[in-house]
Amino acid sequence: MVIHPVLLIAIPLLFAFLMPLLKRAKAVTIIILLFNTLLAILMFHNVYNNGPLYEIIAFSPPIGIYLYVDNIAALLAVMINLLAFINFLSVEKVEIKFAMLYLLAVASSTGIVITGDIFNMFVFFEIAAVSSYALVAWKRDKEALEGAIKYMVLGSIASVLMLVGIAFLYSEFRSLNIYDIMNRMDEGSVLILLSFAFLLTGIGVEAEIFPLNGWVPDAYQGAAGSIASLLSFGPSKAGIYAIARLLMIFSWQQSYDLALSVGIMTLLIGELAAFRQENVKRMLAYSSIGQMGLILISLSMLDSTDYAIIAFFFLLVSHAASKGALFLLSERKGFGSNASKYAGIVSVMSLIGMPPMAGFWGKWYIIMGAMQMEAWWIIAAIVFSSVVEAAYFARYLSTTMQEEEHASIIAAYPPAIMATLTLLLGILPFIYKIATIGGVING
Amino acid sequence: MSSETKSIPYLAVVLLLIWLGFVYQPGISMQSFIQELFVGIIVAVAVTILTHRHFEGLGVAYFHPRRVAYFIAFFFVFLWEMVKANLNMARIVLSPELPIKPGIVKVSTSLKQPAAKLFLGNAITLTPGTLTIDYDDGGAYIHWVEVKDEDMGRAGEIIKGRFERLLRGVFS
Amino acid sequence: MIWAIYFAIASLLAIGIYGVITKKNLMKIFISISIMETGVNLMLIAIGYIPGGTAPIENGDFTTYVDPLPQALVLTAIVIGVSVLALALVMVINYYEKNKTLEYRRLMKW
Amino acid sequence: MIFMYIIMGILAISIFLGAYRLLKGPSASDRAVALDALTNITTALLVLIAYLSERFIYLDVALVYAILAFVGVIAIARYLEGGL
Amino acid sequence: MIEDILHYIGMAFVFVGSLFFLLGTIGLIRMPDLYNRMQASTKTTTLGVLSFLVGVGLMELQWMIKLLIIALFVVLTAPVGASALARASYNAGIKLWEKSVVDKYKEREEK
Amino acid sequence: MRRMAGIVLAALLFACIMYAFTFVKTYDYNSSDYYYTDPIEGGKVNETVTGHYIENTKNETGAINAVTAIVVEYRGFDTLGEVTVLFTASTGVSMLLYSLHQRRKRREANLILKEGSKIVLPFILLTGAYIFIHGHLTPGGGFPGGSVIASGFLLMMVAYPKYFLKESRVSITESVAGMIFVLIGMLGLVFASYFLENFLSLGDVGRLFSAGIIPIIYIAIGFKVGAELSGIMNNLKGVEE
Amino acid sequence: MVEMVFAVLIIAFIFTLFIKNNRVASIISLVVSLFPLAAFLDWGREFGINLISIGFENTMNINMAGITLHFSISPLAWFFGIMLFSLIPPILLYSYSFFSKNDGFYPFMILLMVSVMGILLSSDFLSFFLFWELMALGIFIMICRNGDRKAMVRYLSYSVLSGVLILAGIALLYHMNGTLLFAEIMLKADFETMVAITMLIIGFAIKAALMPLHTWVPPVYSTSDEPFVAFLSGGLSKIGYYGMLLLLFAMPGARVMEAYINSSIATYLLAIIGSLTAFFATFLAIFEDDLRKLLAYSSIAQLGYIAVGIGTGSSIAMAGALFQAFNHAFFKATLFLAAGSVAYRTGKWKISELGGVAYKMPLTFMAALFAIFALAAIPITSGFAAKWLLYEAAIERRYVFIAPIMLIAGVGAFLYSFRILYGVFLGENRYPDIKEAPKPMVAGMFLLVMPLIIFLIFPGYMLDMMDSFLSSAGLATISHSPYVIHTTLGNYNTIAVIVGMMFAMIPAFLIYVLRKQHLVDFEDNFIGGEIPSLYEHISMHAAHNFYKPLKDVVMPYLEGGATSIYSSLYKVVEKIADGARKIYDGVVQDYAIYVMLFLLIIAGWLLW
Ligand code: NA
Ligand code: NA
Repeated sequence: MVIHPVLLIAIPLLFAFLMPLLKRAKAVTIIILLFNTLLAILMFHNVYNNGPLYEIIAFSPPIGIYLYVDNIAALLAVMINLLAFINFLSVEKVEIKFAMLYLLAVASSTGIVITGDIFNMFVFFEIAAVSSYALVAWKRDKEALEGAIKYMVLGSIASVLMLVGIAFLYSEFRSLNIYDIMNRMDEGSVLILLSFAFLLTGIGVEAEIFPLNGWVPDAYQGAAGSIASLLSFGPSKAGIYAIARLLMIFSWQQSYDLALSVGIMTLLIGELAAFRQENVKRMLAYSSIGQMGLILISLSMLDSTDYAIIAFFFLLVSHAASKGALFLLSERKGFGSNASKYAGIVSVMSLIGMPPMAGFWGKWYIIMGAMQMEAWWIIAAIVFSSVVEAAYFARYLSTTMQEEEHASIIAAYPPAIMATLTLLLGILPFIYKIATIGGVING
Repeated sequence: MSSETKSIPYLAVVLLLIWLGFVYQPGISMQSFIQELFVGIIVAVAVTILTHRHFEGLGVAYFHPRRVAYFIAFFFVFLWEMVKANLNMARIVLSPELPIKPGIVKVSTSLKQPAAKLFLGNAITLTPGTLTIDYDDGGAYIHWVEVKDEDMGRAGEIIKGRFERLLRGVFS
Repeated sequence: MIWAIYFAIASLLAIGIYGVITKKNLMKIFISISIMETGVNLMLIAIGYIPGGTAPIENGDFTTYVDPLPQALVLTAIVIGVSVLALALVMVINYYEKNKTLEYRRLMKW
Repeated sequence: MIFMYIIMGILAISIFLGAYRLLKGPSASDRAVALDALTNITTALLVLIAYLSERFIYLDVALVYAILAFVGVIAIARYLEGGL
Repeated sequence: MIEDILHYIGMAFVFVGSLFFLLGTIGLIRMPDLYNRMQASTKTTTLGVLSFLVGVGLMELQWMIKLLIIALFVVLTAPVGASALARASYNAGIKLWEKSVVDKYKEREEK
Repeated sequence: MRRMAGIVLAALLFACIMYAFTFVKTYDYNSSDYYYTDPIEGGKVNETVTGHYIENTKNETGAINAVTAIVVEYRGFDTLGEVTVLFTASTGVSMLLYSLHQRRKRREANLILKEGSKIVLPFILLTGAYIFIHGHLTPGGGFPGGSVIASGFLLMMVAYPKYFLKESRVSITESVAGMIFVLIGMLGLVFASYFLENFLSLGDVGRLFSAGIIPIIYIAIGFKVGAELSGIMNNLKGVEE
Repeated sequence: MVEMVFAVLIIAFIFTLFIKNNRVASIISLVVSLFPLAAFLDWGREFGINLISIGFENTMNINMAGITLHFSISPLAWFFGIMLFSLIPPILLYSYSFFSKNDGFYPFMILLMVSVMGILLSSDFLSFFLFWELMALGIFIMICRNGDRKAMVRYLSYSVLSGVLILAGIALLYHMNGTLLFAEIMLKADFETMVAITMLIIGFAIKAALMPLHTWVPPVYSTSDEPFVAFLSGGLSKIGYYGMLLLLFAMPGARVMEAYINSSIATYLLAIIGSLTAFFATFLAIFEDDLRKLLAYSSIAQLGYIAVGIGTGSSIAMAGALFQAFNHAFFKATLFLAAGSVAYRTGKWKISELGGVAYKMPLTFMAALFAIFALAAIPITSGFAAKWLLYEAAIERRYVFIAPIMLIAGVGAFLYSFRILYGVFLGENRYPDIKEAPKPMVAGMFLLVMPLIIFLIFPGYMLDMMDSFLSSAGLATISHSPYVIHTTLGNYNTIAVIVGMMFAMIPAFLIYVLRKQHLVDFEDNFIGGEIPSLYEHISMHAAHNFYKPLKDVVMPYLEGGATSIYSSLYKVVEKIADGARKIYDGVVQDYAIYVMLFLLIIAGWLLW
């Protein structure tokens, strides 16, 4: 069966354009997201069995643009669309414009992940950013506006920096295709080094890495729960994947060292900032920053150990699903129903890294990798941050467990489904197979 | 069908002519021209449909040779006045003592149609030394670099010159 | 000549970032960002410039064209910049409605 | 060719003078007036560039520029008098 | 032959046009108040554009039609812009030069 | 303090950019330094990307304007994204202004402006249409064309305090134009093999009816951009009472 | 068959999640809890103890693509399995009356059973860790049920610290050995192994509540449900020691370890820490007014003895440690359940508010009395046998520091036991209207007392149960008959001890019979010349400020203990955290500055 990854982007765009005519925003969006999820799963199946998938758009690369889907990209596409689908179920009153922006954010996040062209990636970043700005401001109150404006200022600076990076890169290679550039990359000339710096800074803002993430707490605090959730599994994850691609292009030891130190800083500062935070969404936002640091650490080990990619996958997926659930829950003061309690505890446990949730495998493989690299400070940082994480999440659970604010069924179940996903990712056998790119892990 | 409504086809025709002016380019082939003409008709009609309602009430009537003749006369008179006045302005600007005596005067007009008022006002504006600021029911307020007369009637004579008469011919 | 343009580019970027950092008025911040965007668009054009080249529109006589790709990119970048600016404007209007000021103030406490 | 340099020189001086008023003001209206004058000069400059590069199609640029400049000046004017 | 003559006439037009620009911008600097500056600049530069466009059209005859269209547009819009700007400035509170002799518009405002 | 930081950082950025420019090499698109490698097949190819555009635009896309060919064909996907950014912003604008009911008094314009804009409007719209219809032949295209059209409506909105566009019409235009863009892309998938591939005949290069899907897409973009920008302005102006 | 037990438990877990009725859930879980017990009893034949014969398989492998989890029974696991799984049915029986509705207690008890069984059966580190953390999760959810912030925060922080340390230790061992199977890991006496072992032991010590890692215990024990605390204190806390024993004595390379143990200060350190834990926790217990916190400190103290045994490392010590573990499991569970019964009827936890409960709840009192005797190691109980072995081991090794400290702690245990006995059950009869606890609760408590009695009379059976572990660990077994334990320092003869100590029962009996004479005047209730103030006059209670003079002497030294060290550490972390939080000052211009700084710094660094 022929899979066209481009449909993952084209279909949501088409229906986002058509939404004002179709009117039935909720039904249409749900159907599209479901369709996309299924398509992504098929695509993953295809990629898994037959190797990376190329889709040429209009002209073969690097003359034209193409989409390049490997294992992880396919998985991310599945993740983004599936979570977007589940998350959307929790939105009770869907306005047409909301649905449009939502679809655009999802499609562009998918686009960032699967495109093989650096400028095309930039364009998708802009769609993701602009739709996120609008979505963050959705509540239209003071907090929402402030968050959105901060996001917007930093996002716009980021896009300028990204473009400067692309310009330098282009002037050096006269090509925009990521894999063409990668093939021709050798020693870093001044322009290439600067291009890396600019691209990393630009994408880093979207990927929420320290110290580029000033917008994160405010935007997450201002946004509605479902939007914060979307941001945490959509654009930000696509951003961190873009950084992974960046490290693949500029794969010098220097870049990995940089990623490692930035990752550790992000981890520690995010967790510490969350530690003293009373506002739930803000705390979750800081915690997201910390998790992003962890993911970045896993990326920094890509070159040194086979575990890194597995750790990356698990951390990414587990954080996406569990943080999504927690942001949805953050709309209410307390858990109220059992489903929500379950969702809350499972998600928190996954973030802290307790087995059998998916988050555990992330920490497991990252520690394994660190051992292999004999990088003790990574382990020290993880130990410290885990304890801090546990402390504030326990505090969080202790307040939310007590409050009995009941939600409608629509709002109660999506987080539970996400939590189940986290759990299933941790315990279902086939997941390991997917994640294990090379060889048997356990003796 | 009022005379106003009759002007609608003329709008389309004028637009088509402008279109042809746009698409004409050095060495254009016949086939290309036919294609352009075809598309031009569509565009002109579409734009006319979109904008004709703004033309109703403007006072632009259909093309009568007399009106066209008046318009051409107006145009050349206007050009002449413009060049003349510009030279005058050059004199003022370049003379060291800056011989000006500015002020805002009011000028009445017998023109009724908005389009006629517009053309009058524009003509006045474009002839340097005078600048139409506003219209009200009684007439136009004009900023004048060298106020030669503050009286409404006499100032009007100086400023409007031959424009008003010619425009009355165009818009009658 | 090209160095004058380079100078302009670097200046635009520097002025823009200076504005973002020092201005308190939100509108000015976004205008500063627009200035940066202008700088980077100019940069793309400058990088695509080939001495003696003209617009890459075929007309038979010329043999040297400038690099068309950056121009296409700039087109995209301009539209994106305009879009973001429009949205920013609306945000600022909303901000003004809510806070009755254009001065950026920190509202959220930590 | 010398002729063209002269023309360009005159235009440059004009633009310089206009820019001076644009920057100096003192009122917003002064700046708007300076801008209006500058757009006229720029339109001419675009036509000149088209002529110098012998590209007929560049004239479209001047056309579009003239339109956008006009609308821009009107918008500024209306903003100044509180008509927006 | 005729083309050459037209070419030189065109050059003259272009030259005159650019002189008008210069004139206009000098007026912009020299004139004492906004309204007088407008008098000097807007319209002189408009005439400058017209002259310039016609001049280029004479130098490159095949371009004439499009240039005339542009010129038509400029002629139509420049006074509108000037008028709008003048009134806006007046409404925005820009005073006439203190040596102005009369202000009928103000009297109308006071009515 | 912040001012100091601003100066220092701006100066450093300036220095950084200027330093970078000293390394920018003059580009020669025939030089083998810039020969690309095929990302799918692998291996070096004996041409540069730019060289390919310059050499083949006409026979591959039917467009004279290489920029247009890149914008609509070679990198049409970017353009779809670009249109989407604008669309997203316009959606965001209308969403955010939905709650703001500005009923402040606006000063009427003078007669000259009012009547003048009525007369200029058709001319501007015509120009806009000309620009986006001839995108493959001239430096114009969907974006400038659309902007010109929007500027026409902006003129009316500015001249008349009570002039509003009908929200529904704007939105339908946007939707249909966007749909056409995506559907043409998909038809490429159906009738040829790639998304956005030119599945129509290229025709006689240089004529209006040539370059296959390029003018169609550019017209769609023109409408879309025009509608979106007009819609943004309409929304910025306030809500129709 | 192992699969079946797991399957039954998991099905029961899911099933009980959805049952609201307490009694049904209780019965289901009670029945289900017999399965693992039966399995463990059955596996006794592997180690020479034929109790029942069903024929359970005792190995299992779970294959998940790329990863295999290995399970099999080992002598050590068997011992702990018998101990833990015989605790559970009585506790569940008790719960039948204790709870009024099923709001999560039963399913998570079953989940804890799953995790315990998984931990005990796992024979590779991955499965060990998975189930270890499942246990941590189960405990956390149990704590969540009551939602006490302090308990949750402390428990989860410690638990995660423990988990991550263990994880790191495992990863290090894996890194050095290339395998996770217990049977294939060779422990070497090199630096990295020591680091790994240290990390693992710290991780285990947190669960075992060794000082100074014990501070999570008091809030957790004092705020959770009694049946759960009974299992937590009696059962789950031993899993930490299971881990230590597994690591130090049950892995290949244990010879190396043994040599290491005999020479190095590291394990001696464990013994010292254990004895200090016993010492300090005992004092904390003496002065504690909250019954549950008293029991919590008591647990910490008693668990310290086990650490002494492991740290000492000789076979007698090991036997003593295991014996102590077994005893503690049952008497502490009984005490928590008894405390639960008292609170069930009176609603009070403060010793100063309780008194005379024994008169209306004689059966509860009987059970508690026996448990208290075991706790205080009064020689007529099995508790004495265990401690005797430990003293002997310490003396044999000439641990001149540890032995006296343990003795002092033993006296201390007697002191706080007396407070429970006197303050709660005897003394002024403050609750004349209460009834005896419901029958299932009483039955549960008595079932828990049973093993204490059995091993009082037949300590040899206990040693039988340990023999295979001791020999598999390369330690000499201890020669014994059912009644007599032969050691180098002498013989321990139960019959003689019991007969001899029968006389000690007489005073206790007298206290009970002559209770009315014990309604003392408050003037009589001071020791050491402390003059009670006028306020104390009003609410004077026989057990109020019982050991005040002692407290005044000791407390100043205790106050600078672990808790305050942690709280100052916590303050430091808080300061740093505030610093981190201040980076996000909410000013967008500052954020822009950060972005530019980042850009320029990395650009500079890259270009350098
Ligand atoms: Na103008
Ligand atoms: Na174009």
